Amino acid sequence: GKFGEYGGRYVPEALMPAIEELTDAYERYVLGNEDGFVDEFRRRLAEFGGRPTPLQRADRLSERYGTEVYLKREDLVHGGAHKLNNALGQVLLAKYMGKERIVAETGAGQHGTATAMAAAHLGMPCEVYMGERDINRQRPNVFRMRINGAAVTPVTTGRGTLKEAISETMRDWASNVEDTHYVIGSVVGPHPFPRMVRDFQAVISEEAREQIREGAGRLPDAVLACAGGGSNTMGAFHRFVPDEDVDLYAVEAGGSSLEVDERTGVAPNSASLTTGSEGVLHGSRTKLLQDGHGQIVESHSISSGLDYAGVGPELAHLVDEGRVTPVAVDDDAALAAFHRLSQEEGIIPALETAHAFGYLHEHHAGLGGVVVVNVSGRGDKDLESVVEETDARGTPNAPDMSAFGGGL
Amino acid sequence: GKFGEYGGRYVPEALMPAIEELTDAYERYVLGNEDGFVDEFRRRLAEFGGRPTPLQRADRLSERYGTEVYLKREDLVHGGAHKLNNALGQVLLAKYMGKERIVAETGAGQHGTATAMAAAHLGMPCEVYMGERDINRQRPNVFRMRINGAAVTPVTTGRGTLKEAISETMRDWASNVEDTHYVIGSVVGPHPFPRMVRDFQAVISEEAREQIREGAGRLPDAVLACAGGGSNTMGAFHRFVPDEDVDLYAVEAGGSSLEVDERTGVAPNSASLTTGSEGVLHGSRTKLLQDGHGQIVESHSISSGLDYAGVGPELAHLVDEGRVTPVAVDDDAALAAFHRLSQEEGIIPALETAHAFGYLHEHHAGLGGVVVVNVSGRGDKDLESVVEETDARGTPNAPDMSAFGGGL
Amino acid sequence: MSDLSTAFADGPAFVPYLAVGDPDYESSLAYVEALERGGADVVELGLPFSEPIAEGPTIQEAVVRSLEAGTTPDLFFEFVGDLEVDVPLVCMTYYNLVYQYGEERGPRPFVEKAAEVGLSGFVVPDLPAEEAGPLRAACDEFGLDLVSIVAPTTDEERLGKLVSVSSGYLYVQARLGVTGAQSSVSDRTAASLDRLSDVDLPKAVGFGISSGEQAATVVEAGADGVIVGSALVDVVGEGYRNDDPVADVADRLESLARELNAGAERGYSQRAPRPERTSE
Amino acid sequence: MSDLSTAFADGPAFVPYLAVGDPDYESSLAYVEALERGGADVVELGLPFSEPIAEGPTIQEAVVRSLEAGTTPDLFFEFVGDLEVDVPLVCMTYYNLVYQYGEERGPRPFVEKAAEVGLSGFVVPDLPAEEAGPLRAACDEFGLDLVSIVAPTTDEERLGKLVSVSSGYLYVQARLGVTGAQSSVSDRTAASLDRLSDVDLPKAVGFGISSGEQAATVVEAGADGVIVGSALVDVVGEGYRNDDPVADVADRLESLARELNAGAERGYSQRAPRPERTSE
Repeated sequence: GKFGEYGGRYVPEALMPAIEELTDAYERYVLGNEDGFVDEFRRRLAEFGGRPTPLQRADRLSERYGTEVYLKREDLVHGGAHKLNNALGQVLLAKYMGKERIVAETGAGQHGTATAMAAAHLGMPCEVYMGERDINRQRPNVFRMRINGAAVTPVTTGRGTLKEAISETMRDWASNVEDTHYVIGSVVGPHPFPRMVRDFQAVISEEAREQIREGAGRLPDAVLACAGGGSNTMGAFHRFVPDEDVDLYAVEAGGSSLEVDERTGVAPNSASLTTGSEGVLHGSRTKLLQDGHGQIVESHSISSGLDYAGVGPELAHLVDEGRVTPVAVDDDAALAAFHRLSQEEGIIPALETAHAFGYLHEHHAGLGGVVVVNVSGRGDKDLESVVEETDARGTPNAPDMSAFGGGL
Repeated sequence: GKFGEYGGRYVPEALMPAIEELTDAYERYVLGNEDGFVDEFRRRLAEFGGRPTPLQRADRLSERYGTEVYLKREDLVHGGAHKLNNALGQVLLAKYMGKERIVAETGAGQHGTATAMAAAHLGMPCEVYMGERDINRQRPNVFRMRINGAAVTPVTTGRGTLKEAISETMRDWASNVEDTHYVIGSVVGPHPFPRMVRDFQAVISEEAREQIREGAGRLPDAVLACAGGGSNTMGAFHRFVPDEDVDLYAVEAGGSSLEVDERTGVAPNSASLTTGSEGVLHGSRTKLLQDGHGQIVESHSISSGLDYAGVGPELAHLVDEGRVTPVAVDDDAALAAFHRLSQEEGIIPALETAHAFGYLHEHHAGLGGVVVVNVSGRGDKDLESVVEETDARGTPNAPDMSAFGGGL
Repeated sequence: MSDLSTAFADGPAFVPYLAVGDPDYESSLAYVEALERGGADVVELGLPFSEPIAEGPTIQEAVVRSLEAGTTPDLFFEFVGDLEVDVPLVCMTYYNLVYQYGEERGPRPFVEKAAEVGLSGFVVPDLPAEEAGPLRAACDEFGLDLVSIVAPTTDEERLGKLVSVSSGYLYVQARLGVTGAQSSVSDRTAASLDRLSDVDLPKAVGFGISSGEQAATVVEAGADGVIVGSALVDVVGEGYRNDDPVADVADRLESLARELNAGAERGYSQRAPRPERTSE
Repeated sequence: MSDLSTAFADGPAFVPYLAVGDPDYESSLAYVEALERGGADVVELGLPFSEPIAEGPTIQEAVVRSLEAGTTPDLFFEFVGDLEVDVPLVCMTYYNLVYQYGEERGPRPFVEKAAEVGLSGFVVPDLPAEEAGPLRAACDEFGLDLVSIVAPTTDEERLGKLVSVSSGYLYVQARLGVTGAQSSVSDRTAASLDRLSDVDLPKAVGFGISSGEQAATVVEAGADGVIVGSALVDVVGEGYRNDDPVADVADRLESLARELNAGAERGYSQRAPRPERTSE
């Protein structure tokens, strides 16, 4: 359960038996395809989830940047993001394990909606914990979860974002561990979660690697993916890791600045790979945003889904090994990239995803001739924030929204 | 350009040359694959649009109804509805024709967003006309169109819904016909639109027919699709029309009642196939909701996308021929079906689509052993209306949304 | 020669348009009669349809006013009977109203009734030549004219089709777009008229003419008549909004009609002798 | 025998918990000293961590109050030095704070400092046996105890692992879930204690004990001690919210401690002689 010195299982003893049970189930069903688990998972991912997703050449961006830009269209997965790959896998696994209830945390609400959808699809009761601040930022996703029949429980501790939601979900799990499975939403948490979530998400790079060889006739020079917890990142990277000539860029949320304010305990960014240090959070040893004492600081990003102080341990390890290059894109550049992709390619990306395109915009010259960008999700959930933030920042390439004022 | 006695080209002379030019282009590019148009269209539909969409067995509905229910997942098409099939085809055709500008009307906003996406994708300026009332009912779609770089022009005449938006777009087209293509959003309007839009949408039944033979081992006993203008309906039916043992059900919006109020000129429904009479509207002879004098009445539906007083002429013809069975589902039943599909299958359908499931719920016993329902679009755009209407009607199977009051 | 062609025989024809029943039946009677006093040679009477796709905002508003006042096809025919004017009258409406009228399907009952009340012809903006057969046949049966609209985009081939189903006069659309007053005459008008010089029907130009000067320009360029709608409907609309006495509005209509008519006459007198085409 | 084991030698141990620095440094000193007066045999001192995943709402709020008051690991150690109590003290915190302390990576500097200020051991709720190696080694080096938590879900195999890295006492979690006062004792407590009867370490039961009666029940069922956190933290929290004088709050703490301690003693005296297992 380790990636170099990262990973492990730093959780209360009460959860350890469940984690051992899960590890056993992971090894038997996911790795060993016992009872045809993997076959059923793949079939449901195709029929319910809409896989495979296309790899699309971005004609207008390719022309703009003078490089072949390909888009891996995870925004087309049912629910609007790559999150279903994992949520469906875990809910199905919980069913194979005989669990009777699902809990999940959510930040932007994408994992929560994916889990609620998967739970409805498979007939499992589901409760989702979501920070109160995120509930206000991503209200349509709250409605979607409720409409899918999930309970949504607001988390009021701390700043009310993803970090607090994870802690609260762990508490629920510790209380109900015998019949409940915790569907963690990213490649974080105690082993086997980082590895298992990666395996469920690896379908992204498995498809993309085949598709780019067919489309461009060769492997790409670079793969770009935004990184919060890192599930779309690891999903997009995993099958390319052995291809040493393929550069892998994990694009983090640079927020408003890469400096941490020690006094207030706030990092105005979510760039744990770029600026973080080693520590233990939410079950694993990884790179974190923490102060000098080891207290986790409040992260920040214009995008709720990247707004997290930790990151998957495998990514931390790949960064230390030099295999993955961590980079950061700030709020303004992400917002400009959001509008650019929307106007030039007709794809409204999630604000998370927009960070990857912000990096492409600023550094395309150094990325080589064939670049794959993972479009991790669609931006419908972000419309309200985007309209507000665009207005507040005077984003230069944004359309005039004033005629339709008054919010959504 | 006729379907029996329906169809034709009832438009101002100023538009006729453009319609003749379009007919020529339709015949050469779409029917004749000149310059590889069809190949490029299919490629873009796959890579940009996300086709093919799956045909998914609905496990829980199948169990509930004791019949094999299959879902054709057009909600997974880029943009969230089948609308892109047609919008992408027409914008690409406009490019092949050397047009420099796109106009479109929109009701629920799904066709407008699809057209805005296709226009951004292909680098064409785009203006969308939308009734003021619909703008208020479907605000997120307005933002999406603007974010994709389209101009959205409110139409304030009449009741401000789809009928008025079509009229206004025809006026724009009449003014700018030389460099502008009007991307009509359904199988309505003057020839060649009803036939051309059907051909672009026929990919739905083309795929579904193959998929059901593979999945169920045989053709279905029935295909259900909601019908407003009728584009998803014709798309879902077209390839099954020659299969005489396959029953085709066009499910219209029954609104609050099937009676027309002659005095106020209002039909509290949009069931033109079920209750309408022959007439001429928006360029073609078809079945209409009209009063005794031939004035078009205001239609009504809980779903903006079905809220139209006309219907495609080919559907009118197929109904007269007895090949298609028109049925109606009222607002309440559609809303209940919306919640049922969301909770039991993890798919939040468009309110339009929910009508088809409302019919399935009430009449599943008479539909045979294998039923295909076209999931024409996803319901993200409808969340706000659904929350309001659910509350106002006290829909019995709806989740409690009160904890998250205050709208989106 | 039909009533309508006759109206063009004696110098340029002034052809005003008003929507019947705008803003109410009685006022509308007074307004049409004022147009005749102002010099109308033909009057186009609009029968309002709920989806007027060829009309700009001015006439759309008139349609709404008229429909709200309760105008129906039967009231329209009654109106024609009640009118005390002595010029030919043309019904301008959309095809669905023509098609739906009466028990029998198709345009025949509508044309029969029109003939009975003394109408001279029809303009149906959403009925191109291709779909005009049944209406043309009914017009022939009852001796009425079917006026076709020629657009700037109409090519030679389409023109032939159009002329073959047309009678009375040709409605020459001065520019692309929908009805509505404009401050200047489109450059395309002269070109359109030139293209039509061989057609053996009077050419009345419409779409955008709002002043005597514009009327003069159009007639000078070769038009046999001018059609004016929105500029007159504007007078009705303003009077309605200001709640002006009907007589005052009628006076204003008469006076604007007089100016337009005079403009047309002036244009005719300024017309250069046409070069003989055969000399080239 | 370590300090901690000794505390269990002489009848049932009463082990209260408070978060250091809640609601401020000085008050907190007074409160811990009150617990000793109330009969504490060991005190668990919470060093607040920003992500207290094993704590219920009561202790979460205490953590927030303490962090807002500026509590740091260094202040925590200073606090231990300033405390005038004569019972063994255990540091309860999360692993990241242990891991980050000092220049050198890993738990050693934290343990060294803890030994220096006179702490007797640690409870680290997010450190299962599998990850406890480095901390266990440092504890051995500096002669401190590492107290492990045994959960209701802990099976025989895990129990073996746990016991192998534990010293001082076992923290027996009375029920699943997070910390927090409950009105009744979980049925699983007796079963848990029974499973542990062969383990050669004192068994202190925690999670949910809030009254003398509950303490009695638990001890009667075989516990060697009772751990009480949230019920005491509630007293601090209520005093803070009501802005009560520190001395009053300290008195209330002392009195509740006395009740809990008395309950434990009572339970001990009511304990039935254990049946010999071998007789079955």
